[in-house]
Amino acid sequence: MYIYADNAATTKPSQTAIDAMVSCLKEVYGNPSSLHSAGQKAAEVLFQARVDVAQAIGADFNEIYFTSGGSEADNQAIRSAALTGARRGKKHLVSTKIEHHAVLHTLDKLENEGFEVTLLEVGPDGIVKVEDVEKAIRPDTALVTIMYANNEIGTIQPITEIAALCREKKVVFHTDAVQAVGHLPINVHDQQIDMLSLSGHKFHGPRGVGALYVRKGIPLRNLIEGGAQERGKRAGTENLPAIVGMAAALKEAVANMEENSKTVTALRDRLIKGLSHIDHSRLNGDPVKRLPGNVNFVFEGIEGESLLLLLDDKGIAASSGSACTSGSLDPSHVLLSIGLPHEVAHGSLRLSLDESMTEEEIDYIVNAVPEVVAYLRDISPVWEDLVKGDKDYVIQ
Amino acid sequence: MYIYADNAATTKPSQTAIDAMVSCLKEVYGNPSSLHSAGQKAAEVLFQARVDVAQAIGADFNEIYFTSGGSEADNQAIRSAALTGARRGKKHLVSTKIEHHAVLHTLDKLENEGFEVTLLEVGPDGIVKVEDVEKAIRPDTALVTIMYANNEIGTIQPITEIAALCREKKVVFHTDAVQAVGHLPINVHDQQIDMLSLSGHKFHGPRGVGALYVRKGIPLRNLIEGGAQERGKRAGTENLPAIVGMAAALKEAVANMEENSKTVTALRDRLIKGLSHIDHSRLNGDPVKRLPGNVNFVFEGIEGESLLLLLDDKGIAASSGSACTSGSLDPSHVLLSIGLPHEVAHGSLRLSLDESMTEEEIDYIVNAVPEVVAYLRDISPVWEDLVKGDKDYVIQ
Amino acid sequence: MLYSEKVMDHFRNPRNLGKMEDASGIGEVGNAKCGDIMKLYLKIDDQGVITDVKFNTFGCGSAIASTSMATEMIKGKTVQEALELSNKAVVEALDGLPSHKLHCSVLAEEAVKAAVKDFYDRNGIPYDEKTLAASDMAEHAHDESGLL
Amino acid sequence: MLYSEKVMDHFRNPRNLGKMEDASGIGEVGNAKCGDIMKLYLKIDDQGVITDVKFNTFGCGSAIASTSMATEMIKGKTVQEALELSNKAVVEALDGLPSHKLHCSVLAEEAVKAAVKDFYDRNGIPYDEKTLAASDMAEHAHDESGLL
Ligand SMILES: Cc1ncc(COP(=O)(O)O)c(C=O)c1O
Ligand SMILES: Cc1ncc(COP(=O)(O)O)c(C=O)c1O
Repeated sequence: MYIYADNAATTKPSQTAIDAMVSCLKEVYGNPSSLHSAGQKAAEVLFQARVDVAQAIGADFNEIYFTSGGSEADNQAIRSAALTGARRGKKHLVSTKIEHHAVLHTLDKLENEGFEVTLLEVGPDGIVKVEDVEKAIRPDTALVTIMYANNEIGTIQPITEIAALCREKKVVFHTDAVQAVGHLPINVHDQQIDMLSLSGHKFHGPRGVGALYVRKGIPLRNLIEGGAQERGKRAGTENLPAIVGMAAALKEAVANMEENSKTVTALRDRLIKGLSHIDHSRLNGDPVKRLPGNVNFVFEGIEGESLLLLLDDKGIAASSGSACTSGSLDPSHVLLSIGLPHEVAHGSLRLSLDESMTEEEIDYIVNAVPEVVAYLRDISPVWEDLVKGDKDYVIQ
Repeated sequence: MYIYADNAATTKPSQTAIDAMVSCLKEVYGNPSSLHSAGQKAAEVLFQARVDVAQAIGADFNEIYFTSGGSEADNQAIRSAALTGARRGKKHLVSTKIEHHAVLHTLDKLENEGFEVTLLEVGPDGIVKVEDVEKAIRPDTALVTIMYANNEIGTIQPITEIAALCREKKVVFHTDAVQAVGHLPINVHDQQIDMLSLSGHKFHGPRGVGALYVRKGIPLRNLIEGGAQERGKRAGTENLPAIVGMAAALKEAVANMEENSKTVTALRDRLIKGLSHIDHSRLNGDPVKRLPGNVNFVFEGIEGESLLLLLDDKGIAASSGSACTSGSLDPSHVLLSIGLPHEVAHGSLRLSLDESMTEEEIDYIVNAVPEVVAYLRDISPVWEDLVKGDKDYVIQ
Repeated sequence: MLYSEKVMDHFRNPRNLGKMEDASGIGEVGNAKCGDIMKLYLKIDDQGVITDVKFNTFGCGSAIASTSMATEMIKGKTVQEALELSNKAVVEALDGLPSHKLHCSVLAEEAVKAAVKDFYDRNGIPYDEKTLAASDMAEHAHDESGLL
Repeated sequence: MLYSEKVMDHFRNPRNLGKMEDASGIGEVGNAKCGDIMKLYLKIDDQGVITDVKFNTFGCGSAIASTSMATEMIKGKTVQEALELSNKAVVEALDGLPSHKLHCSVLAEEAVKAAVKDFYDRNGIPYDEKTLAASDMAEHAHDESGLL
C-alpha cells in the first residue's frame, strides 16, 4: 500500500488530463503560430483551452495568459505591476509573511531594486486581517498581492474583501491562487480580482504549465521576451499538450468541485480528529477556513524529516515544514509566522488529501502517525527534557 | 496526403518521447523536491534526464538548467550575463541582426535599460564574419551572443571560432542553439561555449521545455524567482514529463545524427535542385553551411502567405518569412539582413524537412511549388509589371 | 482558424479574377514593400452602371479575398453605389477578418475608389475628393512574431 | 535518492540507541532551534576503552544516522582513538551525505568530543582544548526551498 498524501506538493495527473495530453502530442503537433492546417488546428485547440480555463475562474478568454507554472505567473504579475506602478511614482508593495517563495523572493528582488515592501503579519490562525491590509495601503502603493490559500497550513484568506478594498482604493490586486484553483469556487470578475496565478499540477493537471489571469485594462509586462505568443506578453512556443491537459483537468475539477470538496473535507476532518489524540500536538491554521484537503500538525519534541521518512517506510507520502527538508536551518517561514517557536516548528507534518482517498487510508494514517511520533519522542533528548520537567512544553 | 515540411517551427514528438512522457505522467508523479519515495523516485528520473541532456552536448550534469523552452533560456542567459557584466562596469553586448526575437527583444529591453548593443551585419550568405565579431569586442563587452544556426535560412555560424575568440578575449559567449541541437554535432566543452540554449520541440521532443547550459564558473542569475529548483537558479516545480521526453528525444537524435543528417541533407539538396528551376527565384542562405533540413527560397512577384495557404491546400505544410504571416508590414528581419529588398522578401518560402520524409514527398513538393508560383504570378500586378518591363527584376 | 470559410472560399476561388483589355477605369493601390498591391478594372456603361469588374492582387490570403469580395459587391451597381462600399462592409461580407488583416479590406475599398477616380479623370467628370477618400483606416499593427 | 542505503539503514535501524544510567561521560550538542540535538553516553573502563555507547537524537534522518554511525565507530576504541574520529570519516562510513546535511556529521563528531570532555571533567583529567575542537565545520547552507 502506498498512500499519497502530498497533493499540496503536486497531484497525480488524472486520466482525463493524460488522455488530453497524449491525443495532443500525437495529433495536434502543429505550431499554433503556423498558417498551415496543422498549425491552425493547434491554434483552435489552444483557443478552446483558453476558453475553458477562463470559464473555470469566471474570466474572459483574452484575460488568460498561459505560463510555465505558478512561479512564473507570480513573478510576471508582481514584477509587471511593480514596474507599471513605478512609472507612476508608486513604489510600494503590500503582501503577507506567509506567501509562497515565488512571491516573497520576487518581492525581495524588487526591494533590492528600490521598491518598498510591507509584509503583513497573520494571526495565530494563519489569516491576514483585512483592516491590516487597509492600514498598509498608501497613496504610493502599486500592488497588493495576497495568496488565496496557503500551501502549508491551508488557510483561506479573505480575498473577496481584500479585492473589494483594493478596487475601492484603486490599487492593483493580485492573488497567488495556486492552491485554491480547482478546489475552491472562484469568480475573478465577481470577486473583483485584478490578477490571479494558477498552476496545472495542483488540480490533477500536468506540471510545467500555469496561467496568469489579468483583468482587461490592467497593463501586463513581459517576463520572457521574444515571439508574439500570448498576445505578445509571453514568448515561447506554446506548451500545447500541457495546456490542454491543464484545461481538461481544471474543467473536471470545477465540475466535480462540490462533490470532491464534501468528500475531501470529511476525510480531512476525520484525520484531524484522529491526530488530535496525540498529546502535545496542535493543528496549524484555522480549523474551518482551510483548504478541504489540508491537514497540518505540529508534534512537540520531534523533528519533521525523520517523521516523514518513517511514515514513508509505512507507505505514507507526506511533507513537513521542517528546515531539514529544505537544507535550511530555519523551519518554514509560515509556521514561524503563526507564532510557533523554532524548536516546535521543526516538528510539523503536512498531509494533503484528495478525493481518491478512502476512510480506510485515513484510518491507517491515524494509526501510523502516533506510533512514529511515539518512537521519535522516545529517542529524542528534547522530549526527555520535557518529560523530566527540565523544560516546559510549548504545546500543552 | 499531408507533408509536414515545417520542422523548423516545431517537430512531431517521436514515439520514444511520447512513451517516456506517458510513463512519467503515470508512474513518476512525485515532486522531485519531496522526501518521500514518490518524490525521490522523481528526483532520480530528473537526475538521469539531466545527465542525458548534458552528455548530448558534452556538458556536465550540473551545468544544465532546465527551462520552459528556448525563449526562456535565451532571456535568462542574456539578462544574466548582462547584469553580471554591469556589476563590473561592462555594459556592452554584441550580437547579430539575424538572431531570433527571443534574443533581439531581450537585447532591445536591455538597451532601454542602459546597455549598449552592437548588432553585427551578416553577409548575403547569412553568415557573420569572425573578424567582425573581433572588431566589435571592446574592453566593456559583457557578452557576445550569436545563434548556432538560423531558424529561417538555416545558415550555420562559425561558432567554434567565435567561441575561441571570446575565450581569448575573456568575454562570455552565449549561443542560441535551438535549431542546431540534435541536428549538428555539438560539444560545449571542446568548443569553449560558455552558455547555450536549447529547446525540446525542435528535435522531436515536447514543447514547453528547454535547457540552458552554463559553464561551471559563469555566474547565473534567476529570471524566475521562488523555490530552490535547478540549484536555486530557476524556480517552479520541474516539468518532469516534458524533461524526460526531451531527454529521450535528444538521446535518440544524437544517436542517429550521422544517419539522419545524411538522409535529410540528400532530401534537402534534391528539393533545392528541384526548386531552382523556377525562374526569378533564389535560394536564401549559404548552400553548404546550412542545416540539413532547411530550404528557403524567394520567388519574385508573389507574396508568401498566399503561397503557403495554396500549398497547404495541396497538402504541404510550409512557412514563410512574409510579413503577412505575422501581422507586421515588414517582412522577416533575416531576409532583409541578407540584402533582399522588401518587395522580394515578401515572396519567401521555408520548407524544413526531417528524416521521416521520402523522395516521393520531395518530388511532390518540387511539382507543386512551381504550379502555385505560376498561378500567383499570373494574378499578380507586380509580376505583370516585371514581365511588361515596367519594372526590373531583382532576381535575374 | 485564421480565416473564416468565406475568406478561404474567396481566396481559393476568387470571383472576377483577371485583367481587362478595354476597361473604363483602372485603380491600383498598395505597394509591394508592404506586401499588398491590388489592381482593379471596371467596365462602366452609359448609365454609370458597373457591368464588369476584374482584378489582380499581389498579397496575402485576405488581400486576395477582400478584392474578390469587393468586386462581387460592386458588380452591377452604379458608380455612386460603388463609392459607398466601405471596408467594414467588405469585412462583414467576409464574415470577419483577423484584426491585423483589416488593412486588406481598406485597400480593397481604396482600389474601388481609385478605379472610379480613374474613370472620372478619363472622362473629365468632376468629383468631390472627399467621396473618394477611404472610409476608415485600419491600424497597421506592428506585431513581429516572425518565423518560429 | 536523497540518502545512501547506508544512511537509510542507520536511520531505520540505529545502532546503540538508548539511554545509559551509569555513563562515564555524557555529551549533548546542537540545539532544538536548528533542528538537531544529539545526546551521547559513553561507558569507559579503567584502560580508557569505550566499552559501551548509547545515543538519543532529535533531528533529521542524517542526524540520527550520523550519531548511530559514530557510536559504532568508537565502540571498543580507546578514548584517544575516539577523539580522532572526524566528521569526514563519519560521512565516508555512511557512503556520503548530501552537502546541506554535512553539518549532521559535524554534530556527531562534536557529540563524541563533548562526551569525552565530560568524562575528563568528571575525573579531573587534564586535556588540551584543541584536541576537543571539531575537525571541520560544514557550511550552513541557507537554501530555503520551503514547502512546495
Ligand atoms: C533560433 C531559435 N531560438 C529560440 C526559439 C524559441 O524557442 P521556444 O519556442 O522553445 O521558446 C526558436 C524557436 O521557436 C528558435 O528557432
Ligand atoms: C501557493 C503556491 N504558489 C506558487 C507555487 C508555484 O507553482 P509552480 O511550482 O507550478 O511554479 C506553489 C507550488 O509549488 C504554491 O503552492
